[in-house]
Amino acid sequence: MVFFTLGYAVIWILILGYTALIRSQQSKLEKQIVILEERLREQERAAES
Amino acid sequence: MSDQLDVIGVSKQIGPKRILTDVSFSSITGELLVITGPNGAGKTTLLRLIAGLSKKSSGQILWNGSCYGIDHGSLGYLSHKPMLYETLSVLDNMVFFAKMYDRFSMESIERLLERVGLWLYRYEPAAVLSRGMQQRLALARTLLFDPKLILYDEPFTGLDFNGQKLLREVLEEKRANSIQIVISHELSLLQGLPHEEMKLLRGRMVREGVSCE
Amino acid sequence: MSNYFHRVLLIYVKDIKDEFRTFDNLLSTIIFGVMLVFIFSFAFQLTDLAVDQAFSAVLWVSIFFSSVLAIQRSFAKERENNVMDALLLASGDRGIIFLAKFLCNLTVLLLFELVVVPLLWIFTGISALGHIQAGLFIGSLFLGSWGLAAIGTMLNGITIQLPSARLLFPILLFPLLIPLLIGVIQCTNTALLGVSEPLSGWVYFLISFNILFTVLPLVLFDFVLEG
Amino acid sequence: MLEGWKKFNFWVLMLLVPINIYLIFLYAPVEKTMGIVQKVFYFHVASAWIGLLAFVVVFIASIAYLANRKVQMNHLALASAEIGTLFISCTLLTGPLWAYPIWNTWWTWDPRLTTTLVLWFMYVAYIALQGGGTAENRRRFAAVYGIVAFINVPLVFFSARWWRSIHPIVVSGEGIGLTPKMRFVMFFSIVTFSFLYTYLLGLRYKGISLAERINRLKAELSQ
Repeated sequence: MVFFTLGYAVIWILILGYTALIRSQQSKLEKQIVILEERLREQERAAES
Repeated sequence: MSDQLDVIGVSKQIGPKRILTDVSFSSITGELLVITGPNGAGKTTLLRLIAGLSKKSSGQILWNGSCYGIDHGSLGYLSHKPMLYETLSVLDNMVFFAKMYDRFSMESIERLLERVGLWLYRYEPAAVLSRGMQQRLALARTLLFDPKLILYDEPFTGLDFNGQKLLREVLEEKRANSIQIVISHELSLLQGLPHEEMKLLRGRMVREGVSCE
Repeated sequence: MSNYFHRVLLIYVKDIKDEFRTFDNLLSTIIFGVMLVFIFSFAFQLTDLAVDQAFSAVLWVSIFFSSVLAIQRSFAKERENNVMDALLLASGDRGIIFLAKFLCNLTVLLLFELVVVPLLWIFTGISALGHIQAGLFIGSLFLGSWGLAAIGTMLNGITIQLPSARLLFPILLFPLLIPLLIGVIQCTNTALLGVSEPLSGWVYFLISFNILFTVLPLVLFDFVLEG
Repeated sequence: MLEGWKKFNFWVLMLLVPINIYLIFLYAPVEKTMGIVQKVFYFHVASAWIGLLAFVVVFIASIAYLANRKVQMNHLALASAEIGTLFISCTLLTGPLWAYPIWNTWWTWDPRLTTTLVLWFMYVAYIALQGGGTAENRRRFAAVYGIVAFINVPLVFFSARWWRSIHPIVVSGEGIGLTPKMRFVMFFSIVTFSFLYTYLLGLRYKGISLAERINRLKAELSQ
């Protein structure tokens, strides 16, 4: 029983942990993209004026 | 006998960066084409594409109407980096490359080394030579055979006064039966040599076919 | 075609000459191998393990680890001074460079074994000298070195162009060598202990493995040295 | 299209995973000799299969990348390699947990175990080769390695099996008599894990593409 529980725990910890990790990573990246795009727009505006 | 090099709509992209965009030009035997432009304009990349050392993303590079890779067979390349085996002696470097090009003859190697002024240094390993001497040795290697297409990437860099004079002689002499493409920002050194000029800016051609005396 | 192999030979001869010119490198590889062999045999002695049985394992582990040192230098000469470009232009085919480097590495490995194997023999004091199958023993050394040199040369062509070459090379190399390790240890062990097992199968397996992993890198080397 | 597929995939998973768990815990019979521990087996084998499938994807995407040099193919290969490592890790960790109470050993050099471990090493090497870098040559090298490593997998398996057939195996991996019910649950687990794989693949692929886009934006900004 111990090994059985351990076996399932390992699988779910790994899979859910990985999913959570890449999801959080992704939202971070999305935020960064928004900022970068804004900076790019600003740069273009500065170049025009 | 006249050969023709056609570069048609060549682009090169590395990752997110566009190095070259839609570059086109043609050249025939007898021409000396000078490519100018600021650092990072893609000049070296263009030369490496023509040499087949690097792969283009799109477009065509044709020699007498057909594609070729690195197996061009009659292509000379002189870079500002001497590209020599540092542990091998001057003579061994020459002998090795002469054999690779299937043009091995001790007399012609002697003649070439005499010409670039390195015959007396023939047993020195290339590593101990000065920058200018290494560059002269690289020039001698280019002259080992008769390339129909010669590419020069900032060839004047590192050359002393005599070396520069020598290179100008070579440029003049090779005009008869080869296409020559030179990257250089020291246009003053090319004075007196009739040439075409082409300017690259951020990977695009901005000016082409200006003849200069 | 003869021109193709002529160029392979030219580069090979140049590299071998260079290997001897910078003899200290070859020497330190050999010394490293001798050291490994010594440590292994000694450790086995200390634990009173049967050395006869362990001989081939010790031998091949030592060769695998030392080969990392030997092979890792194969493209160093070309890298130092951008000579690779000049060599590429002169040879006109990337496969030529692969074959030449592969042959050079194979030669170096065989030279290395020439020193290390007799030493290991002495250290372990292996008793089964009577019924050793010499042909099979030498053949297995050759086959193992062949596969090692072929895969190693290709991977070194990759890692030499990356900043973390030294760490990456063994990580990439060893997983690919597992089938070779299994086969070669079988062969060496049988050659030594003279067990009359159907062994020719392993020899054929090693030969096919080696041919596959010589042809495959030859095809893929264009992508490795694209620049 | 991709977003729609991802949503669909997510809800399919939401449906399949509870059913799968129900099937494993309540529907599948308890194995007589091994007891309840045997139930780890359903996910253990399923993740091993997905690990291998992921490597097939790496292989195909690597060939596609070398042929047409689309970065997307490289992203796909890298995403697949990462998720493959995840599943192979699951297999490698649950394997001993299952083997110990049954065989009284954590590890045996069974061909399948050996191959799985070597596969894991090759995945790790592949990811290390990419190194998180976006340099073009790293992509090319990783593709070359992906191809060579995949071709190596059957060689590892057959050589390990061949070696084992000469040296008799102490503990055999065979001998799990699957009843039809068990077989059905097994099949269902593999289907569920396939959906899990495609879902994670989509997620990771998007993450890698976003990182690439950030690089592109930064390059534009610095120009």
